[in-house]
Amino acid sequence: MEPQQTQLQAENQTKNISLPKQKRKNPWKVAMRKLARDKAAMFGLAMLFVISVTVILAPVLPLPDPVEVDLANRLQPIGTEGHLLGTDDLGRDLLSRLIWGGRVSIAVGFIAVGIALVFGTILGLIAGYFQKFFDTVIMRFIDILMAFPYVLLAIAIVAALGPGLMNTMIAVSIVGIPYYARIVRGSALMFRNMEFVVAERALGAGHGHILVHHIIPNCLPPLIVAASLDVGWMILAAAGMSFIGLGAQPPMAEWGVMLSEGQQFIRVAPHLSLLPGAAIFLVVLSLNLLGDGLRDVLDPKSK
Amino acid sequence: MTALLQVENLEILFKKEQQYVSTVSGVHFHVDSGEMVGIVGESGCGKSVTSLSIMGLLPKDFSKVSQNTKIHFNGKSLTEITEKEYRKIRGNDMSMIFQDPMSSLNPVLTIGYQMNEMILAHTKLSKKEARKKAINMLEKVRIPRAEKIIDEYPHQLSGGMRQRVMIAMALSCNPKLLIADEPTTALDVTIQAQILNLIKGLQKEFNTAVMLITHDLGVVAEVCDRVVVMYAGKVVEEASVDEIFNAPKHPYTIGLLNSMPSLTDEKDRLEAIPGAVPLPEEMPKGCRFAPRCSEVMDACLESAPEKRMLSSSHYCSCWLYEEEEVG
Amino acid sequence: SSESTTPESSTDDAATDTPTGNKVVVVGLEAEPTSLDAHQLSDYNSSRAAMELYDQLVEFKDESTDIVPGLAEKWDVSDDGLKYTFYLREDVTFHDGTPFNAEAVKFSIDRQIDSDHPFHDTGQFAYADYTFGPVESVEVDDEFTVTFTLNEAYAPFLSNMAMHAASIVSPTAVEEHGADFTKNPVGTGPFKFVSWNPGVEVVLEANPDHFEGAPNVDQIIFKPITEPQTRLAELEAGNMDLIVNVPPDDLARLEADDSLQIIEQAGMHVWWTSFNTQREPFNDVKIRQAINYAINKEAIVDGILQGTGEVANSPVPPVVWGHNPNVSNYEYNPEKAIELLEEAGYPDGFELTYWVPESGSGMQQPQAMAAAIQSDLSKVGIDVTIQTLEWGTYLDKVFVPVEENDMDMHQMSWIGDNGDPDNFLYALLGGEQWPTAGFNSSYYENAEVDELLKEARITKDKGERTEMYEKAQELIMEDAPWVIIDHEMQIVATSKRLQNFKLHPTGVFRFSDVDVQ
Amino acid sequence: MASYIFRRMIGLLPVLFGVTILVFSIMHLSPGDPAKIILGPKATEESIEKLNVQLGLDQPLHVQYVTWIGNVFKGDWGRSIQMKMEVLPLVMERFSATLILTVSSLTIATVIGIGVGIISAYRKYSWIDRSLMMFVLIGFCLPVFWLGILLQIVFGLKLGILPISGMYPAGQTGFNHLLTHLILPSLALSAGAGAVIARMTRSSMLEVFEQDYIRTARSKGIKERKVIYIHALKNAIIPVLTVLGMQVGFLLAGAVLVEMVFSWPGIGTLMVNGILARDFPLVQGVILLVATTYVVVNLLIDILYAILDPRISYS
Amino acid sequence: MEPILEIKNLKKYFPVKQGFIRRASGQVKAVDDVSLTLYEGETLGLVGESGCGKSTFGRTVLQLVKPTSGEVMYKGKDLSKLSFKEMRPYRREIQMVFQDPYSSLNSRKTVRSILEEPMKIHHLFTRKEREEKVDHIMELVGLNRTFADRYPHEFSGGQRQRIGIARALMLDPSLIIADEPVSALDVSVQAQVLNLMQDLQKQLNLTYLFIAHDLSVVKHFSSRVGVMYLGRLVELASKTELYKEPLHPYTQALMSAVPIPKTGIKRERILLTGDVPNPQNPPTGCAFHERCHACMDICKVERPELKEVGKGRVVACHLYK
Ligand SMILES: Nc1ncnc2c1ncn2[C@@H]1O[C@H](COP(=O)(O)OP(=O)(O)OP(=O)(O)O)[C@@H](O)[C@H]1O
Ligand SMILES: Nc1ncnc2c1ncn2[C@@H]1O[C@H](COP(=O)(O)OP(=O)(O)OP(=O)(O)O)[C@@H](O)[C@H]1O
Ligand SMILES: [Mg+2]
Ligand SMILES: [Mg+2]
Repeated sequence: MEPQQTQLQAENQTKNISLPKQKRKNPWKVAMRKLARDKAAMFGLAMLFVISVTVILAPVLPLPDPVEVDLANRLQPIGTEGHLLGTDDLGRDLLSRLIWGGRVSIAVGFIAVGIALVFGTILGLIAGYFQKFFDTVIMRFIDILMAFPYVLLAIAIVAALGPGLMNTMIAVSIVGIPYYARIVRGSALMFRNMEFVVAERALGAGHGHILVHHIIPNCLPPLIVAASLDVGWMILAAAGMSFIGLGAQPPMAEWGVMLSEGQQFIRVAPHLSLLPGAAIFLVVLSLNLLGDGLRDVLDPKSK
Repeated sequence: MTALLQVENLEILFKKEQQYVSTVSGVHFHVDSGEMVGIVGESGCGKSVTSLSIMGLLPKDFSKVSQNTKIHFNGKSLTEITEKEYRKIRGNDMSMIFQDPMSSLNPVLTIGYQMNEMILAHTKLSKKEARKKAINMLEKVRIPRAEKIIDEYPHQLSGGMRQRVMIAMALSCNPKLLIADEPTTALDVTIQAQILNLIKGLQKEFNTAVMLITHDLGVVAEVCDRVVVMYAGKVVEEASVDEIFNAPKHPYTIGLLNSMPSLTDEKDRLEAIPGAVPLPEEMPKGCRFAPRCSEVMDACLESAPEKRMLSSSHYCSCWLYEEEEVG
Repeated sequence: SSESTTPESSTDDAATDTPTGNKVVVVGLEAEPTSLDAHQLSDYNSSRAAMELYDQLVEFKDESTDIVPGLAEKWDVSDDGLKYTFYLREDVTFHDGTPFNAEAVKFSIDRQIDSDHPFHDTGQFAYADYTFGPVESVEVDDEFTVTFTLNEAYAPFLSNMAMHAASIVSPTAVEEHGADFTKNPVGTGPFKFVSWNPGVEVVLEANPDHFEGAPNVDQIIFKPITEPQTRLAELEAGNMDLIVNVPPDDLARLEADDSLQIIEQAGMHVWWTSFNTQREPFNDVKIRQAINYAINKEAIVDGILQGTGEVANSPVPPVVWGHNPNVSNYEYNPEKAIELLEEAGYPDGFELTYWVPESGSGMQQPQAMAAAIQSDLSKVGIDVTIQTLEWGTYLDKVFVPVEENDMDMHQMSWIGDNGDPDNFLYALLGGEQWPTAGFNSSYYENAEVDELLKEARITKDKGERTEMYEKAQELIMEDAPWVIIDHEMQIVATSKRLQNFKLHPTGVFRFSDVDVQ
Repeated sequence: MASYIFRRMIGLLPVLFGVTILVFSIMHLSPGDPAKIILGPKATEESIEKLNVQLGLDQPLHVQYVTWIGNVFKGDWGRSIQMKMEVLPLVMERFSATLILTVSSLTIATVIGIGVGIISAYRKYSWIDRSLMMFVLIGFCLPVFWLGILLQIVFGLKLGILPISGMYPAGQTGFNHLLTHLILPSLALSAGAGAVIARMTRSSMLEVFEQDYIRTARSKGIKERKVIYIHALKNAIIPVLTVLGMQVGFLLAGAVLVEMVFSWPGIGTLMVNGILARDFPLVQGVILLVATTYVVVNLLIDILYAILDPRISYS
Repeated sequence: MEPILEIKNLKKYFPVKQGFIRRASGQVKAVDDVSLTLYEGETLGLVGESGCGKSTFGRTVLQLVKPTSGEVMYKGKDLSKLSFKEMRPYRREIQMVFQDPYSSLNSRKTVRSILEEPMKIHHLFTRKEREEKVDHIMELVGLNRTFADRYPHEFSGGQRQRIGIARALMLDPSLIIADEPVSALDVSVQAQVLNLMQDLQKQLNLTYLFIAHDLSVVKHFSSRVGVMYLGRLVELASKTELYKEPLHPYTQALMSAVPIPKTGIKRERILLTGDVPNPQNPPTGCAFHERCHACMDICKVERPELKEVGKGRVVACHLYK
């Protein structure tokens, strides 16, 4: 026994020399540090931060009332005294509406994605992990949702529940569920057969434990990436609803509504639709940059 | 006579976090016409990147070969020719077989297509003739039903068959040099034996020089004429097969041989080399093997040893043999 | 463009240019017609495309709702007002060559009102009850004489006979096509049906044999273009001769364009916001008046509607006889509103929910107008929550029995059909007309008003009726069951090459006199 | 292969069946009464009731469903409540227009998307890549209805080189007219899908470029063009196909907005108006047709998949 | 020696789905009627070519895949009859070490949480005890305890495999099924890991079922060796006997194919022709007959049963009566 012990120790000591002297890192933190080096992603993050802070601070910013109608001063151009970005067809201050509208639109985007994410993940997990009967039933249901044209699905939902932000949000998030379910199912299918999951089962872990501690955390990265790209899509989809007339309730400012209503003034006052369009673009752009960055850093293959 | 392939002072750098880090450096070796040279070393020691640098296939966006490197092949300086000239050499004068036969063949193209395009690129044969030639080559590597297999897709073949396809393809333009990067690692021993046998036979038949990359010393002993042992991006020893196995000099080579379980001898306990290979960005200052070496001396930690010639065919880079260099 | 002047039958596949000199009018409608069967029309788009295919026994005069002879040369009304006898023209044939006669008239009416009629199930006759409600029977006296018997005296009946539901269709064609008569229409009108390519266009061509003479243009093509900006662009690009529903804010630009002209006509329309007068606190007339004072109607009309409407002073539009020009609407006076609110016991204002459709026939710009009203009311301390509903759902919610109604305030509009004041006052404000019996969705009830309106329905003399209606309007304005905002102007934009085009108060287009350069 | 297709087609039936139940329930359970909408605010109680009987809407829901689905199998898709025509011919006629638009948009989106994706992937991280990706992102962000109107004003009105709306000039037909009328709506519709395809192609190409077989191909000394277009693209296209399948769904749906903007006589406006008017038979018919198209297209894509990727066995 | 594990007629057939409406139409006999006994404290090596069913065998023993039929008697209890829940206590005693040191560790967990997980799953010990235990075992397998808060990707392959072994040791098992634990490692690291496993066996009195495809590794490591071919056990013997005189032609061929890192040895090579047959469609008779140099007529039709040819030595070949 003696010589073996020393041998072991000798190997241990050399281990210390050869092992890189790195600080302990959480893979998420490592990813975040890598992200910090990605200029485009940082730009996206910064822009998102600025936009978020601005819209969050809307109540304390010195802005005119976004719903105050002033028919005498309608359709003022950009740079008008007292209305930095001009006014809309009811004489409401555009800057103020853009900022207040951002609160709504960004919330719609994130919440809709959140709903889709949660339900899609649950469905996908059950289908992918438990397979068999669950898989068949859930995936059929997902197929049905996907085969149902999304605009029509959303219109129908909104028509049924009544127009309004809440329902638009529900509609677009239901539209998003199949995509998340598919992503998660794919990951769950893959991970359930990975050796580390088999190892867990060999250790006696139950399904719940494996799902919560192993499958879900590993499914997250592709989901986060998909979700970051989808927030923009959801805002746009909600805008599409507004175009058909099924979006948010006036006089609430919301970028989609502003864009689609402003579209009617495209000839006389193009800034009415250009500005909310640009705002949506900025958010989508920054989320895309961030999402692309996230994809790179969360991909284990990337360096 | 000059060697068919002469690699001098090869240094390969990889971009890591905006900086180039040298992963392989100061590598010298040569391959003569018709000989089979084994390159051995543990995973990550730079065998593959060395062969890729010879083929000119290193990923361009994040790796490069240093300016001082000289690679002469068949009278040409490969570091100086254009990409177009290189293309003419690749596949024609020198070709390569890769480790994993599944991922190295394009899954969506037929065997025939993948073989033909190479033959067509380098010869003046018509499509029909190229196909004939491909079938001929497949028969040479003893693939049954070659006429049929040629129209099949890689996934329809077993690992051993795929590797034989790779060999047939690599040899179809009668190259002067064949680089085989771990051609049998992914295969079962029984298949490995078939493939090695095949390579050896074909090498004799076509008088091709072969650079056989492997981490299995047993394979080297079976088929090679000469061996180059690499450790952490450096050549530590270079010798004929007999010398390596009967009179290994470098402590790393010795350690490697000792740590192998043997089919012929009975060992109670394996003599493992302690520790692990250092990462490229954390290479020790002196001899790269020093931290794991049982014979480590002060000099080893100070500076890297030079290449010493121990006999006409035996070179070693180790401070132990400082005095022994011959002529 | 030159293309639009060189059309050809749309069934012809070759895209070669056809002979020039054809006079073609291309009309940009807001939406696709849903039917070309006169009896099934229920919206402007369809009736604008379809009505030139048909004639009625009597017709509205150009630019007014006065009645003039049509397919009937003359008519008698019995003294009790229950029997209407029409003497028909004898020189009229349908487009399919079959003769027009009393049988065709009876067929056209019975098809709609008699559920045992063999062709009753060839369509949905939305206006049948409305138009022929009091009709007991239609009798063929001889080949060219037909008598309508009513079950009660109903003064506006003759006006109804000029409405689209009273159009005379070819019985042969209905028999032939059955339910598909809707896309194979045959009438006697100044234009004949050529083709209807759903979603693309409806093509009509001149009927040279029309009893009033052949029209000047050869073809009319109606194209549905949903997007106002697209419609506008098509007009400006010269691809269209006439477009409807011009966005108000683009009017100024169009007016400045030499090649275009704007044609306006006050319509039989009224837009209002309705209180639930049976509900707290709107059962208090002071509250209703206060809200009326608080809303700046001029600003809405000038600002949002850009003059595409005129501020209303009464529920009855000025183009309809019986309109009382002397009543006055509540002027914008927030101070007065606050005073009234205080008097009513709401010095700090209150909260209310305002129901708004997302869009809807005649609703103009419901959401923008709602936002303006909301903003106005907030200035007098009334906190308004807007609830938007999609039109279908909205209608479901508005027209319910009073006990099911939970709306404080909602928007509504009305487009008159027969040009009779009864069609506005009795239908919308009569105490017997509470939903679901009628359309009095403010549940307004005033015994005196009801007396006047009922009396006017059976009075034959137009002068007497006028007086009654004028009195009723005074009472109604005083009670303020509505906030009456405006009467929409019908506005179309046309290219200058289109000549003699005049809008009719009923909103239907007439192309008989139209010519193109 | 044939049995594979047959089996897949059988597999579609439950999906379509589910779609019919879904659309039927959504339509019938949502508030709003077709009779009231058709007859307008001026309708009386009796006439509404009469119409409901005439339309069969007084029956219990399950009876209505069974009747409807039974008739659908018999080829009788009912008569549109709003348009008063038979649903099947009406929807078929209009759907063919949508199909023309969708197919041409898909073609544009695919050609441009894949082209851009390849260039971007090949020149990854270069300024070309970055600007192309930015361009693609803008395409992704532009709402179709807004882009559509912009295109109309610029190309139709200001430059006057392309028709503004519709499928043909008033009163005419012909293939040449169709082509010119198709350009703007197709462009507007293809922007989003093209963007998605470009991004997908790029990332798929990047992944494929890392594969061993690309290195093998290069080691053979063949032309770089062949490496990209044959070895890389043929593999990279496979995941793009999946996206393509999904895009068909988005295009079919997005067509609604484009059709409204361009007065394209497709099912879009028919559909929206149908929903708003609670035109049950029409909406049910349209959705059934669209869903069928979607699943059939995806079946075709699966078959294409099997053709392109020999590893997929369809036994 | 006491038998710790007795496996009787173990079978695992995987259905192969194909055909109309995806009915199971064929099967892969991944493990086909394998019987063997493991004695306490010994190491039984199992070799065979890729796809011959070694891993499936190991997993079936552990009930990670349910056997099609057969018994797995662990200390007298038939594991194959137990439910997922009932199996849990046994999972403490039988552990597994996996082939791939990369995919068998969850890359999102620290070494400490990977090692604590088995105890948490079985609700053992207090927090502090768990930490102590982790430190202890890490030391045992030669990992510096300061590494405990790192993530798997920060370790080399050999170190990861040590983590895998440490995880298997956390619950003081008596039997470890090691599924090719060193195949993915370089020779020098392989030697380290093999030494470690050897030492642990002596210290902790472990029993190993050691799966490998490298004959020299098995020879070095095991006391008895079983050879599998296409789901079946074809030969089982003590190490010394087997390597001195392999009986089955397949074992002979396998052995002669192993390259030996020595020059000047002249060996009689038995070069097998052809590849491993498709397990979905194995040859009739003896599954090896198509590649066998000693193939007889009977081999093509009749499958040879396992026969005892010496004490504790069995072989399935018609050559031996
Ligand atoms: N694509 C790459 N990016 C970054 N570094 C690389 C890349 N390829 C190789 N390297 C570096 O080069 C070194 C040598 O790698 P190489 O693949 O040549 O090793 P090898 O000897 O072939 O090992 P193996 O036996 O595992 O194939 C590695 O340590 C690695 O760090
Ligand atoms: N879950 C499964 N479903 C279907 N077939 C399977 C499954 N797992 C394994 N097989 C099949 O069973 C056979 C034996 O596989 P197994 O993994 O046990 O082989 P192995 O001897 O461990 O091979 P290797 O050396 O490659 O690990 C193979 O043909 C394999 O394809
Ligand atoms: Mg390598
Ligand atoms: Mg295995």
